[in-house]
Amino acid sequence: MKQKEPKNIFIRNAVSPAFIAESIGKHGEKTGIGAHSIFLGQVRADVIDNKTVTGIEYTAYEDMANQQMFLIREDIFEKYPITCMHVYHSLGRVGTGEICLFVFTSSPHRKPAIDACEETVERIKKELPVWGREIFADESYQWKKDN
Amino acid sequence: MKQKEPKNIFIRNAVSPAFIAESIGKHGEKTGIGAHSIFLGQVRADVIDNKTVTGIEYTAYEDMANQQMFLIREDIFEKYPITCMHVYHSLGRVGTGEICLFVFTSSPHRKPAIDACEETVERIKKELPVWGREIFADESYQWKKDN
Amino acid sequence: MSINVLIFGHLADITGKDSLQLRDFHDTDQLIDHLNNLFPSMKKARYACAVDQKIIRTNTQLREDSTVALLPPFSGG
Amino acid sequence: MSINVLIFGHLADITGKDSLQLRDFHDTDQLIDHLNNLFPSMKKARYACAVDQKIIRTNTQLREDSTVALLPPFSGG
Repeated sequence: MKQKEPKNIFIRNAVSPAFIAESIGKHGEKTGIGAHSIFLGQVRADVIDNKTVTGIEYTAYEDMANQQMFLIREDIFEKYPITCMHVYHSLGRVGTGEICLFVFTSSPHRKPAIDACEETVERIKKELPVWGREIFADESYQWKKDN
Repeated sequence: MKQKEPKNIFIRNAVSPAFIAESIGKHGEKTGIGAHSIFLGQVRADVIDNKTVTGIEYTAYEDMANQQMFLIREDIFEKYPITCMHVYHSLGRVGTGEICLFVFTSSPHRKPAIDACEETVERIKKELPVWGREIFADESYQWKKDN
Repeated sequence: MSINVLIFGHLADITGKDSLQLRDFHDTDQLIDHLNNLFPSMKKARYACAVDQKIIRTNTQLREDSTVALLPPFSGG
Repeated sequence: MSINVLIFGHLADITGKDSLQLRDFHDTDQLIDHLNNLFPSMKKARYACAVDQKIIRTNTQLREDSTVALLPPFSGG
Protein backbone atom coordinates (compact mmCIF):
# COMPACT_ATOMS: atom_id res chain seq x y z
CA MET A 1 0.00 0.00 0.00
CA LYS A 2 1.15 3.55 -0.67
CA GLN A 3 1.95 5.87 2.18
CA LYS A 4 1.02 9.52 2.49
CA GLU A 5 4.06 10.50 4.50
CA PRO A 6 7.41 9.09 5.59
CA LYS A 7 7.29 6.24 8.05
CA ASN A 8 10.03 5.41 10.53
CA ILE A 9 12.02 2.48 9.13
CA PHE A 10 14.40 2.24 12.08
CA ILE A 11 14.23 -0.27 14.88
CA ARG A 12 16.57 -0.67 17.83
CA ASN A 13 19.19 -3.41 17.42
CA ALA A 14 18.59 -6.62 15.47
CA VAL A 15 15.52 -7.57 13.45
CA SER A 16 14.27 -10.79 15.05
CA PRO A 17 13.06 -13.82 13.07
CA ALA A 18 9.82 -13.60 15.08
CA PHE A 19 9.25 -10.06 13.82
CA ILE A 20 9.77 -11.26 10.25
CA ALA A 21 7.33 -14.14 10.79
CA GLU A 22 4.74 -11.74 12.17
CA SER A 23 5.17 -9.47 9.17
CA ILE A 24 4.75 -12.41 6.77
CA GLY A 25 1.70 -13.67 8.68
CA LYS A 26 -0.06 -10.32 8.39
CA HIS A 27 -0.18 -10.77 4.62
CA GLY A 28 -2.43 -13.82 4.85
CA GLU A 29 -5.45 -11.55 4.61
CA LYS A 30 -4.25 -9.94 1.38
CA THR A 31 -5.46 -12.73 -0.87
CA GLY A 32 -4.55 -10.89 -4.08
CA ILE A 33 -0.88 -11.50 -3.29
CA GLY A 34 0.77 -14.47 -5.02
CA ALA A 35 4.44 -13.79 -4.33
CA HIS A 36 6.63 -12.32 -1.62
CA SER A 37 10.29 -11.42 -2.02
CA ILE A 38 12.36 -10.84 1.10
CA PHE A 39 15.90 -9.61 1.50
CA LEU A 40 17.69 -9.87 4.84
CA GLY A 41 21.07 -8.35 5.64
CA GLN A 42 22.99 -10.29 8.28
CA VAL A 43 26.10 -9.11 10.12
CA ARG A 44 29.21 -11.10 9.13
CA ALA A 45 32.06 -12.01 11.46
CA ASP A 46 34.65 -10.62 9.03
CA VAL A 47 38.28 -10.83 10.01
CA ILE A 48 40.16 -7.55 9.45
CA ASP A 49 43.86 -7.28 10.33
CA ASN A 50 43.53 -10.43 12.44
CA LYS A 51 40.65 -9.01 14.46
CA THR A 52 37.18 -10.51 14.21
CA VAL A 53 34.07 -8.35 13.90
CA THR A 54 31.67 -9.06 16.77
CA GLY A 55 28.94 -6.70 15.65
CA ILE A 56 28.05 -3.52 13.80
CA GLU A 57 26.87 -0.33 15.47
CA TYR A 58 24.54 1.61 13.17
CA THR A 59 23.86 5.32 13.24
CA ALA A 60 21.73 7.28 10.80
CA TYR A 61 20.53 10.73 9.91
CA GLU A 62 17.08 9.41 10.71
CA ASP A 63 14.82 12.15 9.37
CA MET A 64 16.65 12.37 6.09
CA ALA A 65 16.81 8.57 5.74
CA ASN A 66 13.08 8.21 6.37
CA GLN A 67 12.35 10.96 3.85
CA GLN A 68 14.67 9.37 1.26
CA MET A 69 13.07 5.96 1.86
CA PHE A 70 9.68 7.56 1.24
CA LEU A 71 10.93 8.81 -2.16
CA ILE A 72 12.44 5.42 -3.05
CA ARG A 73 9.13 3.81 -2.10
CA GLU A 74 7.17 6.16 -4.34
CA ASP A 75 9.50 5.44 -7.26
CA ILE A 76 9.26 1.68 -6.78
CA PHE A 77 5.45 1.74 -6.53
CA GLU A 78 5.41 3.84 -9.70
CA LYS A 79 7.67 1.40 -11.54
CA TYR A 80 6.38 -2.01 -10.42
CA PRO A 81 2.84 -3.33 -9.86
CA ILE A 82 3.45 -4.34 -6.26
CA THR A 83 0.87 -4.69 -3.51
CA CYS A 84 3.06 -3.74 -0.58
CA MET A 85 6.55 -2.95 0.60
CA HIS A 86 8.00 -2.98 4.09
CA VAL A 87 11.49 -1.87 5.08
CA TYR A 88 13.18 -2.04 8.47
CA HIS A 89 16.76 -1.08 9.30
CA SER A 90 18.55 -1.53 12.60
CA LEU A 91 20.02 1.28 14.67
CA GLY A 92 22.50 0.65 17.47
CA ARG A 93 24.38 -2.58 18.00
CA VAL A 94 23.66 -5.71 15.96
CA GLY A 95 25.75 -8.77 16.71
CA THR A 96 27.28 -11.11 14.13
CA GLY A 97 24.72 -13.57 12.81
CA GLU A 98 21.90 -11.13 13.57
CA ILE A 99 19.75 -9.35 11.01
CA CYS A 100 20.16 -5.62 10.36
CA LEU A 101 18.03 -5.06 7.24
CA PHE A 102 14.63 -6.47 6.26
CA VAL A 103 13.11 -5.58 2.88
CA PHE A 104 9.81 -7.22 1.99
CA THR A 105 7.83 -6.75 -1.24
CA SER A 106 4.68 -8.51 -2.44
CA SER A 107 2.74 -8.68 -5.70
CA PRO A 108 0.13 -10.83 -7.44
CA HIS A 109 2.77 -12.48 -9.68
CA ARG A 110 6.38 -13.12 -8.86
CA LYS A 111 8.43 -10.92 -11.18
CA PRO A 112 7.45 -7.48 -9.81
CA ALA A 113 7.98 -8.52 -6.17
CA ILE A 114 11.43 -9.95 -6.99
CA ASP A 115 12.57 -6.98 -9.09
CA ALA A 116 11.17 -4.38 -6.69
CA CYS A 117 12.89 -6.04 -3.73
CA GLU A 118 16.27 -6.14 -5.45
CA GLU A 119 16.06 -2.54 -6.66
CA THR A 120 14.93 -1.32 -3.22
CA VAL A 121 17.90 -3.02 -1.55
CA GLU A 122 20.33 -1.42 -4.02
CA ARG A 123 18.82 2.01 -3.48
CA ILE A 124 18.81 1.62 0.32
CA LYS A 125 22.53 0.82 0.27
CA LYS A 126 23.33 3.76 -2.01
CA GLU A 127 20.92 6.44 -0.88
CA LEU A 128 20.14 6.14 2.82
CA PRO A 129 22.32 8.17 5.18
CA VAL A 130 23.17 5.26 7.46
CA TRP A 131 26.61 4.30 8.74
CA GLY A 132 27.90 1.08 10.20
CA ARG A 133 30.84 0.80 12.53
CA GLU A 134 32.41 -2.64 12.74
CA ILE A 135 33.17 -3.44 16.36
CA PHE A 136 35.93 -5.86 17.31
CA ALA A 137 36.21 -8.03 20.41
CA ASP A 138 38.49 -5.48 22.14
CA GLU A 139 35.84 -2.77 21.50
CA SER A 140 38.04 -1.03 18.93
CA TYR A 141 36.19 -0.31 15.69
CA GLN A 142 36.42 0.78 12.10
CA TRP A 143 33.83 2.49 9.93
CA LYS A 144 32.40 0.07 7.39
CA LYS A 145 33.51 0.85 3.86
CA ASP A 146 32.46 -1.80 1.40
CA ASN A 147 28.87 -1.46 0.46
CA MET B 1 25.82 -26.52 2.16
CA LYS B 2 25.93 -29.11 -0.59
CA GLN B 3 23.97 -32.32 -0.25
CA LYS B 4 25.12 -35.79 -1.14
CA GLU B 5 21.69 -37.07 -2.09
CA PRO B 6 18.17 -35.79 -2.76
CA LYS B 7 16.32 -34.43 0.23
CA ASN B 8 12.55 -34.38 0.59
CA ILE B 9 11.35 -30.86 -0.21
CA PHE B 10 7.67 -31.59 0.39
CA ILE B 11 5.70 -30.69 3.47
CA ARG B 12 2.01 -31.30 4.19
CA ASN B 13 -0.21 -28.29 3.59
CA ALA B 14 0.89 -24.69 4.11
CA VAL B 15 4.35 -23.44 5.06
CA SER B 16 3.83 -21.54 8.33
CA PRO B 17 5.47 -18.19 9.11
CA ALA B 18 6.81 -19.82 12.29
CA PHE B 19 8.60 -22.45 10.20
CA ILE B 20 10.15 -19.69 8.09
CA ALA B 21 11.26 -17.82 11.22
CA GLU B 22 12.84 -20.97 12.59
CA SER B 23 14.68 -21.53 9.33
CA ILE B 24 15.98 -17.94 9.34
CA GLY B 25 17.00 -18.19 13.00
CA LYS B 26 19.10 -21.29 12.36
CA HIS B 27 21.39 -19.21 10.16
CA GLY B 28 22.49 -17.01 13.05
CA GLU B 29 25.38 -19.39 13.70
CA LYS B 30 26.66 -19.14 10.13
CA THR B 31 28.50 -15.89 10.63
CA GLY B 32 30.03 -15.88 7.15
CA ILE B 33 26.60 -15.10 5.73
CA GLY B 34 25.86 -11.45 4.94
CA ALA B 35 22.69 -11.75 2.87
CA HIS B 36 19.59 -13.90 2.66
CA SER B 37 17.13 -13.91 -0.21
CA ILE B 38 13.73 -15.49 0.33
CA PHE B 39 10.92 -16.17 -2.10
CA LEU B 40 7.47 -17.17 -0.87
CA GLY B 41 4.61 -18.30 -3.05
CA GLN B 42 1.18 -17.47 -1.60
CA VAL B 43 -2.16 -18.84 -2.81
CA ARG B 44 -4.30 -16.13 -4.44
CA ALA B 45 -8.09 -15.93 -4.23
CA ASP B 46 -8.42 -15.61 -8.00
CA VAL B 47 -11.90 -15.29 -9.46
CA ILE B 48 -12.46 -17.58 -12.45
CA ASP B 49 -15.84 -17.61 -14.23
CA ASN B 50 -17.37 -15.86 -11.21
CA LYS B 51 -16.11 -18.50 -8.80
CA THR B 52 -13.49 -17.66 -6.20
CA VAL B 53 -10.54 -19.90 -5.49
CA THR B 54 -10.51 -20.98 -1.84
CA GLY B 55 -7.31 -23.01 -1.99
CA ILE B 56 -4.97 -25.07 -4.12
CA GLU B 57 -4.51 -28.82 -3.76
CA TYR B 58 -0.99 -29.87 -4.72
CA THR B 59 0.10 -33.26 -5.96
CA ALA B 60 3.58 -34.25 -7.16
CA TYR B 61 5.63 -37.03 -8.58
CA GLU B 62 7.61 -36.82 -5.38
CA ASP B 63 10.64 -38.98 -6.12
CA MET B 64 11.21 -37.38 -9.47
CA ALA B 65 10.68 -33.87 -8.09
CA ASN B 66 13.15 -34.45 -5.26
CA GLN B 67 15.68 -35.85 -7.71
CA GLN B 68 15.19 -32.91 -10.09
CA MET B 69 15.50 -30.44 -7.20
CA PHE B 70 18.78 -32.12 -6.29
CA LEU B 71 20.06 -31.47 -9.82
CA ILE B 72 18.87 -27.84 -9.79
CA ARG B 73 20.61 -27.40 -6.45
CA GLU B 74 23.87 -28.78 -7.80
CA ASP B 75 23.69 -26.42 -10.80
CA ILE B 76 22.98 -23.39 -8.63
CA PHE B 77 25.80 -24.18 -6.21
CA GLU B 78 28.08 -24.59 -9.22
CA LYS B 79 27.03 -21.25 -10.69
CA TYR B 80 26.79 -18.97 -7.63
CA PRO B 81 29.00 -18.66 -4.54
CA ILE B 82 26.20 -19.32 -2.08
CA THR B 83 26.50 -20.68 1.43
CA CYS B 84 23.18 -22.48 1.62
CA MET B 85 19.88 -23.14 -0.08
CA HIS B 86 16.62 -24.45 1.36
CA VAL B 87 13.49 -25.29 -0.60
CA TYR B 88 10.09 -26.40 0.68
CA HIS B 89 6.97 -27.03 -1.36
CA SER B 90 3.50 -27.85 -0.08
CA LEU B 91 1.57 -31.01 -0.87
CA GLY B 92 -2.16 -31.31 -0.24
CA ARG B 93 -4.49 -28.42 0.44
CA VAL B 94 -3.21 -24.87 0.94
CA GLY B 95 -5.81 -22.18 1.58
CA THR B 96 -5.82 -18.72 0.01
CA GLY B 97 -3.44 -16.39 1.79
CA GLU B 98 -1.29 -19.32 2.89
CA ILE B 99 2.23 -20.07 1.71
CA CYS B 100 2.91 -22.98 -0.66
CA LEU B 101 6.55 -22.41 -1.68
CA PHE B 102 9.56 -21.30 0.36
CA VAL B 103 12.93 -20.79 -1.34
CA PHE B 104 15.78 -19.49 0.81
CA THR B 105 19.36 -18.77 -0.34
CA SER B 106 22.23 -17.19 1.57
CA SER B 107 25.69 -15.89 0.67
CA PRO B 108 28.43 -13.65 2.07
CA HIS B 109 27.44 -10.76 -0.24
CA ARG B 110 24.02 -9.97 -1.59
CA LYS B 111 24.16 -10.50 -5.35
CA PRO B 112 24.69 -14.29 -5.41
CA ALA B 113 21.91 -14.94 -2.86
CA ILE B 114 19.47 -12.76 -4.84
CA ASP B 115 20.34 -14.22 -8.25
CA ALA B 116 20.41 -17.81 -7.00
CA CYS B 117 17.00 -17.41 -5.35
CA GLU B 118 15.38 -16.00 -8.47
CA GLU B 119 16.88 -18.64 -10.75
CA THR B 120 15.90 -21.44 -8.38
CA VAL B 121 12.29 -20.22 -8.29
CA GLU B 122 12.14 -20.12 -12.10
CA ARG B 123 13.57 -23.60 -12.38
CA ILE B 124 11.23 -25.00 -9.72
CA LYS B 125 8.22 -23.64 -11.62
CA LYS B 126 9.45 -25.06 -14.93
CA GLU B 127 11.09 -28.31 -13.96
CA LEU B 128 9.44 -29.86 -10.91
CA PRO B 129 6.66 -32.35 -11.58
CA VAL B 130 4.13 -30.70 -9.29
CA TRP B 131 0.51 -29.88 -10.09
CA GLY B 132 -1.91 -27.50 -8.47
CA ARG B 133 -5.67 -27.84 -8.57
CA GLU B 134 -7.57 -24.66 -7.83
CA ILE B 135 -10.48 -25.49 -5.55
CA PHE B 136 -13.62 -23.34 -5.51
CA ALA B 137 -16.06 -22.80 -2.66
CA ASP B 138 -18.45 -25.44 -4.08
CA GLU B 139 -15.56 -27.97 -4.12
CA SER B 140 -15.44 -27.94 -7.91
CA TYR B 141 -11.92 -27.43 -9.25
CA GLN B 142 -9.74 -26.70 -12.23
CA TRP B 143 -6.13 -27.64 -12.86
CA LYS B 144 -3.88 -24.61 -12.57
CA LYS B 145 -2.50 -23.50 -15.91
CA ASP B 146 -0.62 -20.23 -15.67
CA ASN B 147 2.80 -20.68 -14.26
CA MET C 1 7.03 -57.98 -18.69
CA SER C 2 5.38 -55.73 -16.16
CA ILE C 3 5.27 -51.95 -16.59
CA ASN C 4 4.16 -49.40 -13.98
CA VAL C 5 2.31 -46.37 -15.29
CA LEU C 6 1.91 -43.28 -13.10
CA ILE C 7 -0.71 -40.75 -14.14
CA PHE C 8 -0.73 -37.17 -12.85
CA GLY C 9 -2.78 -33.99 -12.92
CA HIS C 10 -5.74 -33.74 -15.27
CA LEU C 11 -4.68 -36.99 -16.98
CA ALA C 12 -5.73 -38.79 -13.81
CA ASP C 13 -9.16 -37.20 -14.25
CA ILE C 14 -9.33 -38.44 -17.86
CA THR C 15 -8.29 -41.98 -17.00
CA GLY C 16 -9.97 -42.14 -13.62
CA LYS C 17 -6.77 -43.66 -12.20
CA ASP C 18 -3.47 -42.43 -10.88
CA SER C 19 -1.60 -45.61 -11.72
CA LEU C 20 -1.86 -48.70 -13.92
CA GLN C 21 -0.03 -52.01 -14.04
CA LEU C 22 0.38 -53.15 -17.65
CA ARG C 23 2.12 -56.13 -19.27
CA ASP C 24 3.93 -56.75 -22.49
CA PHE C 25 4.63 -53.34 -23.89
CA HIS C 26 8.10 -53.06 -25.31
CA ASP C 27 8.33 -49.37 -25.97
CA THR C 28 6.62 -46.11 -25.06
CA ASP C 29 4.95 -45.64 -28.46
CA GLN C 30 3.16 -48.98 -28.05
CA LEU C 31 2.12 -48.06 -24.55
CA ILE C 32 0.79 -44.64 -25.54
CA ASP C 33 -1.16 -46.07 -28.48
CA HIS C 34 -2.77 -48.46 -26.06
CA LEU C 35 -3.69 -45.66 -23.63
CA ASN C 36 -5.06 -43.55 -26.50
CA ASN C 37 -7.37 -46.42 -27.41
CA LEU C 38 -8.48 -46.95 -23.84
CA PHE C 39 -8.93 -43.20 -23.14
CA PRO C 40 -9.57 -41.32 -26.39
CA SER C 41 -9.45 -37.88 -24.69
CA MET C 42 -5.77 -38.48 -24.01
CA LYS C 43 -5.04 -37.91 -27.69
CA LYS C 44 -5.75 -34.21 -27.31
CA ALA C 45 -4.02 -33.87 -23.96
CA ARG C 46 -0.67 -32.11 -23.66
CA TYR C 47 1.80 -34.02 -21.56
CA ALA C 48 5.37 -35.21 -21.30
CA CYS C 49 6.41 -38.77 -20.67
CA ALA C 50 9.13 -39.93 -18.26
CA VAL C 51 10.68 -43.38 -18.10
CA ASP C 52 12.23 -44.11 -14.72
CA GLN C 53 12.08 -40.40 -13.85
CA LYS C 54 13.83 -39.17 -17.00
CA ILE C 55 11.74 -37.20 -19.46
CA ILE C 56 11.95 -38.81 -22.90
CA ARG C 57 11.62 -37.04 -26.26
CA THR C 58 11.45 -40.06 -28.57
CA ASN C 59 10.19 -43.61 -28.50
CA THR C 60 11.99 -45.45 -25.70
CA GLN C 61 12.48 -49.15 -24.97
CA LEU C 62 10.85 -50.45 -21.81
CA ARG C 63 12.19 -53.12 -19.49
CA GLU C 64 10.78 -55.37 -16.79
CA ASP C 65 9.54 -53.06 -14.03
CA SER C 66 10.05 -49.81 -15.95
CA THR C 67 8.02 -46.92 -14.56
CA VAL C 68 6.38 -44.72 -17.15
CA ALA C 69 4.97 -41.42 -15.88
CA LEU C 70 2.54 -39.22 -17.77
CA LEU C 71 3.19 -35.60 -16.82
CA PRO C 72 0.88 -32.74 -17.77
CA PRO C 73 2.44 -29.24 -17.81
CA PHE C 74 3.81 -28.52 -14.35
CA SER C 75 2.07 -25.96 -12.18
CA GLY C 76 3.86 -26.03 -8.86
CA GLY C 77 4.86 -23.08 -6.72
CA MET D 1 22.12 33.92 12.04
CA SER D 2 22.25 30.50 13.65
CA ILE D 3 23.23 27.36 11.72
CA ASN D 4 22.93 23.76 12.92
CA VAL D 5 25.65 21.40 11.80
CA LEU D 6 25.15 17.63 12.05
CA ILE D 7 28.23 15.44 11.80
CA PHE D 8 28.05 11.72 11.02
CA GLY D 9 30.21 8.63 10.76
CA HIS D 10 33.98 8.97 10.90
CA LEU D 11 33.67 12.79 10.63
CA ALA D 12 32.25 12.73 14.14
CA ASP D 13 35.45 10.96 15.22
CA ILE D 14 37.56 13.67 13.52
CA THR D 15 35.64 16.54 15.09
CA GLY D 16 34.89 14.83 18.37
CA LYS D 17 31.30 16.07 18.07
CA ASP D 18 28.12 14.97 16.37
CA SER D 19 26.63 18.45 16.17
CA LEU D 20 27.68 22.08 16.29
CA GLN D 21 25.78 25.34 16.61
CA LEU D 22 27.45 28.06 14.53
CA ARG D 23 26.59 31.69 13.78
CA ASP D 24 27.05 34.03 10.87
CA PHE D 25 27.92 31.77 7.98
CA HIS D 26 26.13 32.76 4.83
CA ASP D 27 26.94 29.88 2.56
CA THR D 28 28.26 26.34 2.69
CA ASP D 29 31.70 27.19 1.27
CA GLN D 30 32.29 29.62 4.15
CA LEU D 31 31.12 27.06 6.64
CA ILE D 32 33.32 24.29 5.24
CA ASP D 33 36.38 26.56 5.16
CA HIS D 34 35.79 27.26 8.80
CA LEU D 35 35.49 23.57 9.64
CA ASN D 36 38.64 22.78 7.65
CA ASN D 37 40.50 25.32 9.75
CA LEU D 38 39.13 23.97 12.99
CA PHE D 39 39.67 20.32 12.01
CA PRO D 40 42.45 20.03 9.40
CA SER D 41 41.90 16.27 8.88
CA MET D 42 38.53 17.11 7.37
CA LYS D 43 40.28 18.42 4.26
CA LYS D 44 41.22 14.86 3.26
CA ALA D 45 37.88 13.34 4.25
CA ARG D 46 35.37 12.23 1.60
CA TYR D 47 31.86 13.36 2.37
CA ALA D 48 28.72 14.89 0.93
CA CYS D 49 26.97 17.90 2.35
CA ALA D 50 23.21 18.26 2.81
CA VAL D 51 21.32 21.46 3.54
CA ASP D 52 17.97 20.84 5.16
CA GLN D 53 18.15 17.17 4.13
CA LYS D 54 18.90 17.82 0.45
CA ILE D 55 22.34 16.87 -0.80
CA ILE D 56 23.99 19.87 -2.46
CA ARG D 57 26.57 19.79 -5.26
CA THR D 58 27.62 23.46 -5.29
CA ASN D 59 27.97 26.32 -2.83
CA THR D 60 24.57 26.95 -1.25
CA GLN D 61 23.15 29.95 0.62
CA LEU D 62 22.29 29.37 4.27
CA ARG D 63 19.40 30.88 6.19
CA GLU D 64 18.50 31.36 9.83
CA ASP D 65 18.19 27.88 11.33
CA SER D 66 19.45 26.00 8.28
CA THR D 67 20.68 22.51 9.08
CA VAL D 68 23.88 21.48 7.37
CA ALA D 69 24.75 17.79 7.55
CA LEU D 70 28.14 16.30 6.77
CA LEU D 71 27.67 12.82 5.35
CA PRO D 72 30.50 10.33 4.81
CA PRO D 73 29.90 7.57 2.23
CA PHE D 74 26.85 5.57 3.33
CA SER D 75 27.32 2.06 4.65
CA GLY D 76 23.88 0.95 5.77
CA GLY D 77 22.26 -2.44 5.23
